Amino acid sequence: GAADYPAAQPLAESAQADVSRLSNDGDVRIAYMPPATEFNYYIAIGEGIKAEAAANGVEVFMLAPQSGADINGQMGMIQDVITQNVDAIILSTHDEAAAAPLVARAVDQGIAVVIVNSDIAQFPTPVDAVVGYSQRNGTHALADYLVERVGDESEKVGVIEGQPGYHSTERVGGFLDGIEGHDNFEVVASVSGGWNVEGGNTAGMDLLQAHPDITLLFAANDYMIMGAALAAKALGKTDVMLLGNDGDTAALEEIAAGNVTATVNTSPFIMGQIALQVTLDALNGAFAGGFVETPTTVTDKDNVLPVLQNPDALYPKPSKAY
Amino acid sequence: MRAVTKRFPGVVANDAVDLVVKCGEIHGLLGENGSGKSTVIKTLTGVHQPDAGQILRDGTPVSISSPVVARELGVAAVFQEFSLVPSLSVAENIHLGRLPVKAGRVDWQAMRDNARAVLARLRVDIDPDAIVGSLSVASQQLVEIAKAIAANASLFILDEPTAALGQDEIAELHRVVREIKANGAAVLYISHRLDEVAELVDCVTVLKDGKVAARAGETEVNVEAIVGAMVGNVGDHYPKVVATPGETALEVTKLSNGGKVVDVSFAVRRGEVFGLGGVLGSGRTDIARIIFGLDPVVSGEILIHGKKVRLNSPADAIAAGIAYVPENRKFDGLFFNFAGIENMSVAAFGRFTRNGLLDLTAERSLTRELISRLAITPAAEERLVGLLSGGNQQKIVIARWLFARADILLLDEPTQGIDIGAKIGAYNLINELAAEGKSIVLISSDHDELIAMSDRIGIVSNGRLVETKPAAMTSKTDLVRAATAGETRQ
Amino acid sequence: MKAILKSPVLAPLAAWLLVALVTAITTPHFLDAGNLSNLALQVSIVAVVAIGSTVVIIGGGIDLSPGSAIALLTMVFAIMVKFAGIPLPVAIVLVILAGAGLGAINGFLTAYLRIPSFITTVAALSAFRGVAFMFNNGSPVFSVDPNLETIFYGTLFGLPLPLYYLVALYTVAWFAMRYTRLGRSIYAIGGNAAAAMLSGLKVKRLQFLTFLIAGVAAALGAILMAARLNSGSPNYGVGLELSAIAAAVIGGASLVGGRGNIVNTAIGALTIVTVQNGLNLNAVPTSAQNVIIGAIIVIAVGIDMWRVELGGVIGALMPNRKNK
Amino acid sequence: MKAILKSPVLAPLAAWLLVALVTAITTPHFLDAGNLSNLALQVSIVAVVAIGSTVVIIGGGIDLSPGSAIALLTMVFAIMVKFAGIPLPVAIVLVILAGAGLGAINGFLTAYLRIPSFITTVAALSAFRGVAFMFNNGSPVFSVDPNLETIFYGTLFGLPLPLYYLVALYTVAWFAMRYTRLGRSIYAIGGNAAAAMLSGLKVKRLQFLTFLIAGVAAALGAILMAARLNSGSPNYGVGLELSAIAAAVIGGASLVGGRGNIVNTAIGALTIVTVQNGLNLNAVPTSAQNVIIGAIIVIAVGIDMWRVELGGVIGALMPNRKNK
Ligand SMILES: Nc1ncnc2c1ncn2[C@@H]1O[C@H](COP(=O)(O)OP(=O)(O)OP(=O)(O)O)[C@@H](O)[C@H]1O
Ligand SMILES: Nc1ncnc2c1ncn2[C@@H]1O[C@H](COP(=O)(O)OP(=O)(O)OP(=O)(O)O)[C@@H](O)[C@H]1O
Ligand SMILES: [Mg+2]
Ligand SMILES: [Mg+2]
Repeated sequence: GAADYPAAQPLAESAQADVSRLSNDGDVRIAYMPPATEFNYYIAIGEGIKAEAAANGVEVFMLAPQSGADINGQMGMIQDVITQNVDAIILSTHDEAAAAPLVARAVDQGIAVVIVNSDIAQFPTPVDAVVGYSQRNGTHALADYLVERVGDESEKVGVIEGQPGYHSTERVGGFLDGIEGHDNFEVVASVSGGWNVEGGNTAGMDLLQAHPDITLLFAANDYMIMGAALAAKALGKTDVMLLGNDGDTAALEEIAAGNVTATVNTSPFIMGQIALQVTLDALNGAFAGGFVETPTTVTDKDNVLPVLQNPDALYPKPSKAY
Repeated sequence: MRAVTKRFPGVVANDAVDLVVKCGEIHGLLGENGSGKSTVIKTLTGVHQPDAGQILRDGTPVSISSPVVARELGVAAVFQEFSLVPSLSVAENIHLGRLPVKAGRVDWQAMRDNARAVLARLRVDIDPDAIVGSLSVASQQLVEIAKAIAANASLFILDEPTAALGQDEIAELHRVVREIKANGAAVLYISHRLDEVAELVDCVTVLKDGKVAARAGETEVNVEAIVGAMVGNVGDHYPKVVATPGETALEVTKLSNGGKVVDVSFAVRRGEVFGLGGVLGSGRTDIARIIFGLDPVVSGEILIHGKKVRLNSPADAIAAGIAYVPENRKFDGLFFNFAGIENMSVAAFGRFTRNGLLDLTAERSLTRELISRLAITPAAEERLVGLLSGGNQQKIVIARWLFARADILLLDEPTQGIDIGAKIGAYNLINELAAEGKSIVLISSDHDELIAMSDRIGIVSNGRLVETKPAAMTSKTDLVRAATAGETRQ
Repeated sequence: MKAILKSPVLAPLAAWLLVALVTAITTPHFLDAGNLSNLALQVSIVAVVAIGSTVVIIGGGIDLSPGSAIALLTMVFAIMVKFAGIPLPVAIVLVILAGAGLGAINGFLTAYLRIPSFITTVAALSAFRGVAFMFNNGSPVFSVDPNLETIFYGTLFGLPLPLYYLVALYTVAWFAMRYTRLGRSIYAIGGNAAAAMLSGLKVKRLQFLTFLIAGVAAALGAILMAARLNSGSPNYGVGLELSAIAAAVIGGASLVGGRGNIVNTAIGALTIVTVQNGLNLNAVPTSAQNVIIGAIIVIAVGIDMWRVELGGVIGALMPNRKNK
Repeated sequence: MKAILKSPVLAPLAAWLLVALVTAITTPHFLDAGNLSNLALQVSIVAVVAIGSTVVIIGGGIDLSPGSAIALLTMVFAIMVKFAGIPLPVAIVLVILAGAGLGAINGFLTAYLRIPSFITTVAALSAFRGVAFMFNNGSPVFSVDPNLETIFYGTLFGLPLPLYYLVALYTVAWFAMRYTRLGRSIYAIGGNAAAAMLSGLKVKRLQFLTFLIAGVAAALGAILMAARLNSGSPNYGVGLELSAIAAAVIGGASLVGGRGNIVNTAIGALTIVTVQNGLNLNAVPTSAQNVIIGAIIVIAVGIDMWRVELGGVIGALMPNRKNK
């Protein structure tokens, strides 16, 4: 393939579909089906997929409900897409179990199914490939970075969770695992910010108000920490450390501007490129199945510039040249 | 108005109607229910646009494209359906659409003062700050009239202004209408109380089936002539038939509701029509409400066929064989989402339930009987009741209780707003019911009707039953005098 | 022509046929047998819930809570089956009872405490989902039971099972609204509550019952949802109440109360789902779908509003024998 | 006592004081100056939007679209300022006009095409957000303009700017509803549209205007939202319409129309936000918050419903001169 990706790790045997049943009929049409359009992250993955598809001359289209909560809507869309006999579905869902019967049907019909933005090696029904980063490892690395950076300084931590679910649990869990055993960290409160900027802003304001001694805020995604950053600034708390997860372009720019401290850059655009490449390789018989782990890096002011200086691997594009 | 025609889906409500109303004249517009009177009014006030014909004012054609234009042309109207906003105060309602503004602000004080002045002209005591929705129907009617008077119009239209009023209020209204006439304005007056009309108006135009049946001047202004023009010869207006009374069906003793009603006692026998008379607000409706289980009995007893009953809801009352025809059929009587059939059957599903299911065929044939017996328009079978005339609507509400086979009927202003023909129909119905051995409590503010149609009359004053007399020995003055006496005693 | 425009059943049907026709023309796979049973599956949940919404609307209320009730009930269902080991049939009965209980809360507040139903059910919209998040630490319960899926995805004589449920439930509901005292009484209280009370109907109890029925309908929807997704989640059913109300209203139910028709609600639901299906098959982005669906709701209701007048215009040209 | 219970202004105020008291007792930092201005900031957006909701409700309608309108308008605003380089003051004026335009769509469909406002605005709820997603490929626009933040976070004499906006807007709105013909006419059409029409009011135009006002209020809310988050996003404002309606209703506005009071709406909004703030300060999980807020809406409306009767009971004990 054109885009390089790390070697695949095997999936559990019951989770691996027989890739050899696939073939490339020369007129490839791929559906990209994220759980929602409301999360820009999935748009960024989609842009990566689109860019790579254009480079390879294949057709892709995106179909997703607006709201991530609309699982039922996504299932309807999967049904509708299966009806159309596409060649492959690049799928991300908030509810693997719900999708399982439909995924099984798609696989039966000879449609390649690649799960993207997931690290679940044990998908309930066989799929062709899983592409994504380890949620838990990402935020664990962020905690490691933090432990190293603050040394023995005592830190009061406020946590802004997403809506309860796999992503919030894994990310917060990875972070808490990482600071565990370091007694200078104390988690004073944990509230929900509902994954969005608005919720992050309110949560940040209330947290900093109720616990004026907080020195560090960790949010389970970049949007929430950006909202919290505005709250911190408004309250004059310029020395609170602010940590997120995702590597959203806007968050990277905030890091460059010094408004946010660090994030786990999971490079969604690149993840999308890899997902498409894996899909094509599978159709062409050049991919034998498995989990492809995509790279993550803890990004702060010191290493953010090179990322922003490579706008081709970002979506959305940075708002100015760096 | 010249050759004005107005059509509604399936109906020609006004068919080439000519009408001339002169300044300084009180012009009666009469006709049966559904003959198109209100439609004429609505055309003159810009609510409806005529399909054909012309409206002229002082000889020049005008186009009344909206109520705003009508108002600018000096037309003010009391509509048959209240045009009041229940959530606003009396003063604001009187000035609705013409709020006084001073220095860019609504002038609340001027509004109050002005409202007080207008109400004083009608000699009624209503607080301008009261919320209209909390007033009695009669008071609301007076506010509606005050609203039109306040507009100082040159054409003053009243569409059944007296339907909810008592004798005293009607007298005050007549006085004010004559004042208006004396000031040179034209008045167009609609009412189904023909005695009252005959007393007030200078000339009448009679409509029939949307057409002019008699022009102004063609009919003498007296009740007989008007009735003749409206419906032909009808004979006796109050065809009372005295039935042989049987044993006592309903008896109330020392009934009180903890409020207005105090120590009311009376008994009604089978086959008897017991009238409840009194001035507006004397509490007749309240007495009926207690008997129908709507308001609590605080002290006293209700006996049905000699047995003491506790009625905690209308359902209990209906089960005991009592029926109540409310004074406000629009809000308390009719289901506008139903056609006539469903409106008639709603209080007695048991009559057409077979094996636990509604038998719609039986429902249809049972109600069809009532439709022909009460001479209700056959359209009632299919049409939503909202599209039927007022008289037909009233008959449907009465028919509901015949359908339910109630044997004690509380009729609260049952002939309100229905035409003379329908009234006579209702009276015949009352006679028939009495003859069948049913007991009837008749509440009416039309004293002629009350005296003529009752066997005995109880006079209510301030919530007390002050006197009971045979109807034949009761005079109109008795009704009013007893009421006033009751007041002084308080 | 006039009859068609005025008939309560045919107008929504015509609207749906129009939508289906447009979809069939623009979409190659629309008339595939597979897609048609797909359509039946997709419509099933909203159509079942919409029975409850219609009953409440006819009774003069509104219910904004079924989406949240479904979230809560799928959680309860999934936990009962997966963690408490309760057998599927028993769990189904218990979920229906739980749904009736949720409906009873709305009904009690609305009918007996006289709080407007918009308020009680908005509060319930918030509260039921809140409670759903309290179970299982807010996490969805996945892979409940393999037999569960059969309830939704199973077929009988080649047709999807949900189609049978729909036919059965709609027949019962249509029959009940037309041929029972309860149904007729619900029309009456929605048309004029004061008059209904004066006609001896137990208005409060009837209004309470409409919400109870809506709760049961939501529970049936929850069972289908849990079966479809083989899971329970506090995130399920977001916005479902609006689709269900839209189905009722497209079918001619009036939010003023007293008017509405169960069968038309099914057609209303089908219209919404057909549009979505057509747009999905054409890969129209959700953003545009939202705009189109908004427009269709408005047009469908508009047609219903203007129908009488259109009929009137035509009626004026062709005098009708019936009206004398 | 009776007077307090019967007074339309004092009941919501008492309810709020009760809520604030409970919060102050349970929460150490509630009465901090910092938290009080925090409260002012938090209430500002919903309170501004609620002015529009109240006007629409008084006029007999309902507006479910402001949350989506805000999403769309923050996008429009952010794109104008950041990408089109339109100066901030000009952009603000344009956003207000755009808001009026969105309101005009709702108003046109409701007033002139006579589609029930619940339907038009549910459709708009779906459509406006759909359109919002069409801009900038559905991606939020961040870091719009550093000056933008000042609009929201700036202070004057030590008090947050939004407090001044609120006082100014509420004063104007209160005055307009009480002392202008427009305001009184809106009460009239909401109380009885037919009567208003017969009294020469231009009912359609007035109803149209209520939605236009709501659109402008949504635009002002969008400006505050964009300033608060220095960004525009198609995801903003989800559920805001329900909070705004709840604020109006807690403040005594009746969904039947014709009743409501602008000042009480502010108190209603404050009550909701105070509860949320208190719960957040006590780190109560969102799930429980949803339940509590649901309960508070029901109780607040309940108090308003029962107020008259409570007053009546007390009145029966203490006979009042006015009742003769
Ligand atoms: N808005 C309307 N739509 C359809 N038909 C109507 C409408 N208004 C009136 N009609 C019909 O027009 C005819 C005349 O009605 P109108 O109200 O003018 O009668 P009316 O003489 O005022 O009767 P009443 O004495 O009962 O008040 C009736 O058949 C009525 O059903
Ligand atoms: N729907 C109602 N609910 C509660 N009370 C009512 C209702 N309708 C009437 N009332 C009560 O009835 C009384 C009004 O009686 P009303 O003035 O009607 O006496 P009346 O002698 O029957 O006079 P009318 O000639 O108007 O029938 C008031 O005290 C009012 O409180
Ligand atoms: Mg009339
Ligand atoms: Mg009375």
